[in-house]
Amino acid sequence: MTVRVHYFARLREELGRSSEEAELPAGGTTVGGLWQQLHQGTPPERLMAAVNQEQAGLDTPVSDGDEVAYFPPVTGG
Amino acid sequence: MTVRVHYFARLREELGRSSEEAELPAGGTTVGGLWQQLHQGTPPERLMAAVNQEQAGLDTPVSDGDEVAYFPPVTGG
Amino acid sequence: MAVEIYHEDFDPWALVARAEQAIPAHARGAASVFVGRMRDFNENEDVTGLFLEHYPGMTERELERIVAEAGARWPLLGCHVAHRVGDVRPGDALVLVATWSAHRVAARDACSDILERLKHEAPFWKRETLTDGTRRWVEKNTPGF
Amino acid sequence: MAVEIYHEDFDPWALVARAEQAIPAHARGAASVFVGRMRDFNENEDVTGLFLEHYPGMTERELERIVAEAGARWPLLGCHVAHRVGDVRPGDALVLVATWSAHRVAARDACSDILERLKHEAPFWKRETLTDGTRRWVEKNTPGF
Repeated sequence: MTVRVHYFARLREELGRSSEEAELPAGGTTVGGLWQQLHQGTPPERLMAAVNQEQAGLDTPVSDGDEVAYFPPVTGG
Repeated sequence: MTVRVHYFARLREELGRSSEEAELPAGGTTVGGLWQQLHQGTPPERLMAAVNQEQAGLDTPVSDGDEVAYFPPVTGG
Repeated sequence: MAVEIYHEDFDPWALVARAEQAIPAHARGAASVFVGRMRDFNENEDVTGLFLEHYPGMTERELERIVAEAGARWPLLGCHVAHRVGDVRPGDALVLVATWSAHRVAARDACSDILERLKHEAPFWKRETLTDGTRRWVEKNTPGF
Repeated sequence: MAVEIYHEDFDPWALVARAEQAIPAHARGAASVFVGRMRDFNENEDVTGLFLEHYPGMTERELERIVAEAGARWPLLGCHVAHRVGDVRPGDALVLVATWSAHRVAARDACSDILERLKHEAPFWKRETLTDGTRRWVEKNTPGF
């Protein structure tokens, strides 16, 4: 029960890593739960996330083998 | 006391000429008055006009040496 | 800021690329461009030819006035307007409006405004030739808003 | 309908000219294009460099989704979106949105919509380098409306 977690932009620099493997608790978790598990705290304000490269919210479920990404608000264009 | 009168597009084709010289009455006239003088009738609906290459209305004065133009609604672009 | 009347087919993208050279690179920011071309259909009849008449002198003045008024309303760094006249074939470019600004909203809104005003104020007239050889003057433009 | 990510400087006008070849000439009608470039000023400080990060895979999917949703809302004949990533220099093109339709209002509104949604939904992040060598992540985009 593992997932690959990606970080982008300011978040990637502040955490000092662009990705990591995470062990899921039995029964799975959510995007917000996984953050809490990895960073021992509530997600920062305005955190954005994706599961399997689709936009996700803090309550989006995370399952075995998923690709989860956390990033700050986007600023392209 | 003469002016040069130009016609464009459908108006040019219907009148069979693209320009003509007109004699002004003493004291001058207006865009609408000049049309009446040249064509013995009130101007057609939606007639557009210019005096010295600037948009004009039927009541715009016309003076000696002016360039007057009559044309249908524009359809460029 | 330039306005041009073309009597032959012109390449709008090459023209935009050239016009952009006049804008200082450090200030360009945003470019908004509209290109209108002749289609071979209109009001469900087959149009095989198009003739565009203009009023030499006044047409250029009106285009310059429209561009100057947009320049007074939006912070433009550059503007290029080109319009075709004479006999046009399907696929040919009819009109180009390109605006440059430091900000995208100004570029976009100015481009849209210049195009709409050109269509309703600049002295151009379209005459279509249909497949059966008949000709008709286009009576009015489609609404832009 | 195509989306592209460029890791090097690209020529937006040459790209538009090429993309337009895919639209049938008899149907082109109207093209609306927006090009955004890197300026060397922002918030009154001197920006000497810009780095654009993206999320390979998701970025392309998001752009394709945005383009597909515009295609469902407006009658588009074609659309081309290009976005730059990596180290960017002043004057380089950052983003291109080009839309083709039979009608100018559809082309214009779709182009504007795709640009705004790209700015607020597609995973790209800008980091600026200032004249004193410090770097800062851009916190948010300027509003488009």
